[in-house]
Amino acid sequence: MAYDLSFAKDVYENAEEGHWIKMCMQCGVCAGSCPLGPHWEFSPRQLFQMIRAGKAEEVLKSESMWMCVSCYHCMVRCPRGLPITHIVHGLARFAVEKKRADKDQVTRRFAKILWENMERGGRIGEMALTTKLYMVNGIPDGVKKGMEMKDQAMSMLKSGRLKMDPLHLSRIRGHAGFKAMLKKAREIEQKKRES
Amino acid sequence: MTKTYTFYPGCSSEKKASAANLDISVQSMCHILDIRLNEIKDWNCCSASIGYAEGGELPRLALSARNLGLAQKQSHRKDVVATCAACWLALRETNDRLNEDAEIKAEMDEVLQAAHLTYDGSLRPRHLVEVLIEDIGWDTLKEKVKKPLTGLKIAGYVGCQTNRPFGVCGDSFENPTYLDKMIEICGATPVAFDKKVACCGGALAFSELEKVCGLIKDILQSAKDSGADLIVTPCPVCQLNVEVYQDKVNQMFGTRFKIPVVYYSQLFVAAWGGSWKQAALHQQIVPANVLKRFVR
Amino acid sequence: MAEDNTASHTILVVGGGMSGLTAAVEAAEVGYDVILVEKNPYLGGRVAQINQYFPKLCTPSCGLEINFQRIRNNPRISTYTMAEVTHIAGEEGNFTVTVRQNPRHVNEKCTACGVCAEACTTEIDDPFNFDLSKVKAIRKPHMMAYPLRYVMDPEFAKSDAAKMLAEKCPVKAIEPDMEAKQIDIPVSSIVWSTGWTPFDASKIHAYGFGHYQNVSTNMHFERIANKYGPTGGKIVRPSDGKEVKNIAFIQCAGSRDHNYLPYCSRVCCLASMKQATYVRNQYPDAKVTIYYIDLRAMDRYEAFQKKVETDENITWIKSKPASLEENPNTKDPIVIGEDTLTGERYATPYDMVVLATGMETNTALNAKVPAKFVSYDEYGFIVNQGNGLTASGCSTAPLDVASAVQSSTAAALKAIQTVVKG
Amino acid sequence: MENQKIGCYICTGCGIGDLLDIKLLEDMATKESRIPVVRTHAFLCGEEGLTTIRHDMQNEAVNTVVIAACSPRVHVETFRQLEAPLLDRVNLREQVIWVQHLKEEDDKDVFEEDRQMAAEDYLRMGCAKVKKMDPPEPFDDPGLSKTIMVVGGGVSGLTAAKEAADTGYDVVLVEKDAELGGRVAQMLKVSPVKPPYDQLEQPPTAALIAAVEGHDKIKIYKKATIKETTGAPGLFDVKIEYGAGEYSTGEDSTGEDSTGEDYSTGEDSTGEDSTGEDSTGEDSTGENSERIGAIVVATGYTLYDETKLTHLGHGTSPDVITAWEFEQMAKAGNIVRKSDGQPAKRVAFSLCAGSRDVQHLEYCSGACCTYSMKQALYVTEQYEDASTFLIYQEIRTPGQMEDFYRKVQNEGGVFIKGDINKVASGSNGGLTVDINDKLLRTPESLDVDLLVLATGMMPNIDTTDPNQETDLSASDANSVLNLQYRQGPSLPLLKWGFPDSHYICFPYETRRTGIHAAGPVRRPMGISSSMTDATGAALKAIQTVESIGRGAAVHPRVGDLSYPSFRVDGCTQCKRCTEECPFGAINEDDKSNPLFNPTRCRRCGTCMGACPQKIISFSNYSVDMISTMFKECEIPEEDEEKPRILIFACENDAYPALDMIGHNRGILTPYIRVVPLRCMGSMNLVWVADAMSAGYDGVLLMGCRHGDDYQCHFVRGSALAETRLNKVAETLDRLQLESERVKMIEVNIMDSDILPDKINAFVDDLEAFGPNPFKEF
Repeated sequence: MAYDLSFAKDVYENAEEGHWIKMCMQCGVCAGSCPLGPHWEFSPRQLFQMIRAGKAEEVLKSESMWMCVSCYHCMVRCPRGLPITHIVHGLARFAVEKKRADKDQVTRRFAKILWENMERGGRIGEMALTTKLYMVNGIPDGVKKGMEMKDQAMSMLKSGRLKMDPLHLSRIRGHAGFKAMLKKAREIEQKKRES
Repeated sequence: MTKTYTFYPGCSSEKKASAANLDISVQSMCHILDIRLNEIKDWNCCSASIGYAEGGELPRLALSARNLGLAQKQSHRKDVVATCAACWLALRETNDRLNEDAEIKAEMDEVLQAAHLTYDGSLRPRHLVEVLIEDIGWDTLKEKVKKPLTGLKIAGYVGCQTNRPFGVCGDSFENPTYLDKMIEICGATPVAFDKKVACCGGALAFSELEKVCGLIKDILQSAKDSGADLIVTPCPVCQLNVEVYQDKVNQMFGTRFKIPVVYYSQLFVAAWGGSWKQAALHQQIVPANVLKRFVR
Repeated sequence: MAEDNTASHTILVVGGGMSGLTAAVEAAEVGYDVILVEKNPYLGGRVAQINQYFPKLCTPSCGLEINFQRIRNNPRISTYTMAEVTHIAGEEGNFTVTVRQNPRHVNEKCTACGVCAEACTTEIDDPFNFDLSKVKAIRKPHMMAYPLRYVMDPEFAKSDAAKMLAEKCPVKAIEPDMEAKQIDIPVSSIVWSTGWTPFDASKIHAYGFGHYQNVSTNMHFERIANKYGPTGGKIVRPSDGKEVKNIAFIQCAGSRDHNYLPYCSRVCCLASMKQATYVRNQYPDAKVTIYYIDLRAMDRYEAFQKKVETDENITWIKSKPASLEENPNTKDPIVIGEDTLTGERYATPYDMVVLATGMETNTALNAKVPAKFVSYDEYGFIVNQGNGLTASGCSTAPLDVASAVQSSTAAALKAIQTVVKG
Repeated sequence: MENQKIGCYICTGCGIGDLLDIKLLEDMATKESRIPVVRTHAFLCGEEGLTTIRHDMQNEAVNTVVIAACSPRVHVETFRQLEAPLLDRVNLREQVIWVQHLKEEDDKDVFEEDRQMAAEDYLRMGCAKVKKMDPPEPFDDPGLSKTIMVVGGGVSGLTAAKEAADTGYDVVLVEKDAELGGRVAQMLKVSPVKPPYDQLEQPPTAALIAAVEGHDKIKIYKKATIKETTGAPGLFDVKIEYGAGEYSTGEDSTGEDSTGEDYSTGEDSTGEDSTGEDSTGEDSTGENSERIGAIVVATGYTLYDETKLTHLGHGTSPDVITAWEFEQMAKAGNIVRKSDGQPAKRVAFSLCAGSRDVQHLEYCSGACCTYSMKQALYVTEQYEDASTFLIYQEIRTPGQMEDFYRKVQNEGGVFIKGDINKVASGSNGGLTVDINDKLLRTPESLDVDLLVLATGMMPNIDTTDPNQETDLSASDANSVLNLQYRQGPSLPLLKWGFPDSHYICFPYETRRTGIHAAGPVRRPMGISSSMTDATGAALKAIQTVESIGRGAAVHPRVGDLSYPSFRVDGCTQCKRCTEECPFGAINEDDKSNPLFNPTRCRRCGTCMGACPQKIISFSNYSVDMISTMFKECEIPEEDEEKPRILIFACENDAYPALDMIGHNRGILTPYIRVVPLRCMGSMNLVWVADAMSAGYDGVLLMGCRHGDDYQCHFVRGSALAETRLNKVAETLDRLQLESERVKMIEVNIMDSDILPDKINAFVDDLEAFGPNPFKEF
């Protein structure tokens, strides 16, 4: 049934800043402001109206929210004050939580690798991050990609802006607490979702 | 008198990381201005603008909350200064959310407890540029100039996250003026630069390089059209994307860009009479040779 | 009405625009004494600057002339132009209002003969034309100005040239040394109708007004389209004087926007439709595009929308444009956004773009009433409390002319009731 | 005027003295026009100049003042101070010296002669004019009433009644129903009216009813109908037939004239909200007559007939209901499906139901968007798990109502821009609404419990349901006021049944003096707007009775004490005056003689212009006066090749436009002689014949725009002049003259830039015809 509001209500309550979605007046400023606008299948405004219309699958499986470059243009221009950037981030996360986001979506994959890289040591290891990113489709593909980017990597290395640290072994001192903290945060979120 | 601030450098400003040139030039700049930056001990990554997808809301906010908690524990100072746009944004956003949303605050108390930390929301995350403008003042920044960069045409590229959603010193989101003013102070000429606040693609350079190169190309083209010898920016992501991918852009679009991209801090150090190394200009990938005639 | 020596029976009307004029003449024509205070050197306010009213496409001067006749012929109305209320003391039925009479540098002897303006060689930006043209430093405020008396620019008044001009006046009407005066006026009740100011479009940085030469505002456009305006009524663009054959109007420039004015300014949709007719009547081949969120041609004005919609050269795009850019070579403004009815992104160049800026009430800007007499909403509009001071017109809400007249006629009765109560 | 002594004062300031031969003007006034006191002054509008005139008024018994100086639009206030019994102005500045400038190709002597001739002619006309004037004597009648009658006891009428009474006026309130309060009293709540504009409020009617019913200045007739309204403002006699209602104040005069008829058995005036109450109880009905000064018509609105909205599913299912039905449902606290009584938690609202639709109501009703939003909140208030959908074309929440829009969104209201394609009963007992969703760009199917049609407002211009009546002229038979006017019993209407006239600048003006419409009958509007509107209408009614009390005209010739008199013995019963008066001021007796009602009159002179027998005159404005004026002018001989064109200019628009040519130092041909008229409607064809006979080569009429978007301040004046002019060809034929010698043009007040060319074009046309052959005679 169209305009079944159960999906909308789920989003309002459980996606980050999701409750703002009901305030959209469909003016189109967000879409017009987006640097990658033409690459979005559905603009933020469209996503919001689709959420209201109950189009859960189309929204969650959409690649659209993964196009966000976090430039915040839409957010500062939105005449209704919607924190659109955060809402779009929230929708991406929501799609992950609902297990609808495509695991192979490039940005989603990157986000996962980055998070893991970060969580492992508390800070980003840039070389490990890049390497992992290249290797995600297997080593041959990774080598190919790496070759394509070797000029960039070499110049970074040469200028002293890339550390030879492919294994990313360093840890922050309070790493245990750091891990415990993230675990706790995830627990609380999980609990909230279940309630 | 020395001004001291708690400092959150962020991952890219680590030694031999991608914005090492930012960090070195910032340190040189602060030295000249008698600013002391006390790095938060054992800080962690903020997960930048891509942490949302895997981390989710609370874990992501927890990253910055931990940094704030550490800062509060380690110092009585209220100001926490960041040099990276994403770091600053994450700190400020987290701080605002904790202050505005009682539910998140309560949850965060519980979360931080797991790391044996507390945070009461009372710190003030600031961008270093704000410190320069508000605490040091334009007059002092100008007084320091020893080698005015006369004749140099510079595109002031403010980018996104230094500018939005919070903005520096209340400056416009669409047409901020502080960077042009900095260029002017250094004796150079700011050019009319259409892409002043355009996006470089940010973190999506890692996942959507082709799309992002399109954005970078527009930025470079606009700088070139405006006659700029040099691009200056406050943001490590902007600097990285626009500088490092120039070859890629040239390859993709058949262009022949070779425009140096430096940080405002590098510019200041150069104009204030600092050395090539102090300004970390040796760490450029597109060499900033146009600055050579001004810097020893 | 019975005379009473202890208290004034006078009604003070603050603001001589359409609202204040209406309140003043309506109250006076019932038989009450009215003092009308206006800050400009002429009456008529904003509507005096408007080229045509929607939906009749008739000139505001037509109705203003009738109202001026009503004032000229009515001994009960005293008018102070170039005057502002600086203080209100007392209470309902017994106010003392302090009025600052700013110097006009031309006294009431002026016959509007024009000798001074002819002799004057100094020109200033013409505020009546929003500084889009020059005018003599001593001048008739505008062609249809009432009262018909010249005014001298206060800066110019300090010059030697001003003193020379004073000598030239055959009736000794020019007084460069004229100073501001304070006048205390006892009144029984007050009508506050200080009107509105066009929202400052330069605050909307994404639209580049003040930055891009060919981006104008709706109020500026009223002057541009006016035969006696800066371009003699020829609709040409500022950068190069080129005829405007392809123009866009952007609605809600500042209005319905939490960054600027969260409320809807009510008249801008109709004003843009009207301005579209200015362009279309002047250039039969011109194209017009109107970008809007919702078209708000309220009640009977809907017929005007329907009429304008029949023009095939007018395109309507439901979209709030995200930003404007400028082609550096042609100086064409480029409107960027998403058409919400097709989902398509556009970046369309025009000869000229007009921003439909909204109304900011002057009670939020420079005509604040002390809070003990009124309350305000969050936008600075007055919420009437019924204590002898009644706000009307755009001091209460963004209103069209007819609604402002309605509001001000009502306010006149509330003011009279205070006098009647004694 | 008896004992008239004229003083003529020629100002030599502003260049008049430098450019004109003042001595010649003085001589002309003294010798030719025989003005006993003729003086010049260099600065007549200055204190000294005024003193000169005052001195003559005191010592020389001057009682008629002719000021030959600047335009009559200038220094009005200055010369008003003289308080001269008669005063007139001769416009030597704006229309002579400021519009005649020596050009290179001109012969200086000829130029100066022409200019001097123009000045002399204007002075001649001024002197001739005042001789034909008498000071007006204001109309008075011992029976004048200042009582205000308010028709309609809804929120508008209640407000008008209360506000007028609070200002100290007696009020008679007439309500057709047994209860006051109208529709608003039957509402559960009303939309926000105060900051922060997000809270529904109690209807204002309860407090208003209490105030009105307890007011010692208000007399209330309920279940009442107006049988007849005779007379005129200040002197209306209104026969009110009332049902089972008592009036709250005043001595009891009920019962005596009881006709025994019960109003409620008659036709309900709106058809919509008949209470159906049986009122044949012990209350007696009766008829009363009230002397009324002015009337506020606040008869409200009728909702558009929902049965015509089958395209929106009306009739498909009992669950497609009107907003009004929904209001009653909500008021009863029971929002359910009408079909099966199940809770209605999913409710869709169809905005603009039948509005903004050429097939139905063309206009927007202005208030339905906020009204539907309010109703959406009813659903949310009753059910925690409510879903509300507002299907719209444009959301119209002007001003601070934008806050309310946000409020409703925040409460979960879903706004869908789209068209309803089909409504069908759903499988589960509800409705399926097929929508063309314009923002999703897909057809969508919406399952709801109720579909609420927000139907628009139609003005209650008469006592029948406007839905049943398509021919507005037929409404006369069912008039609310039953005016005993020769032009019919109802208010003339502008468009779509709204009875106003100048709805931008002067929205309260109607074409019946002293009768003002308020609330949705005047313009579709919401509640708070109606209350403001009613307050304004109360003021206008009060203003009418006060003006009439002074014998003065109301808008637009405010304060004018003159009014026409009719020399009935010359009347040929042609009925033109009674038909043409834009304000219906003139009735007819049974022999078709005009019966003039001074207090209905706006003093435009349209009757005077209409009358072929010249029997209608004002003391200070008459056919004879104008004829005499232009006949005074010197018409040059044919061989002088100096044509003369007579211009009749509307004094409100064309005349100021001509003045502006002077202010801008434009150029006008010296061959024109301008005579201002109160309104083109007062233009009498006799003048055209007279002008031709007098040797004028052409006559140009400058009137206001007429037609749908007319600008004539007397509504019909310029249109009537145009009609009359069509007949002039006949007159001219009789004189064997080209009918093109007389022409009417539309001039608006800002036309000073194009007016010289228009005049010159006319002069050129005339040249082609050659001089008027009548010059010979």
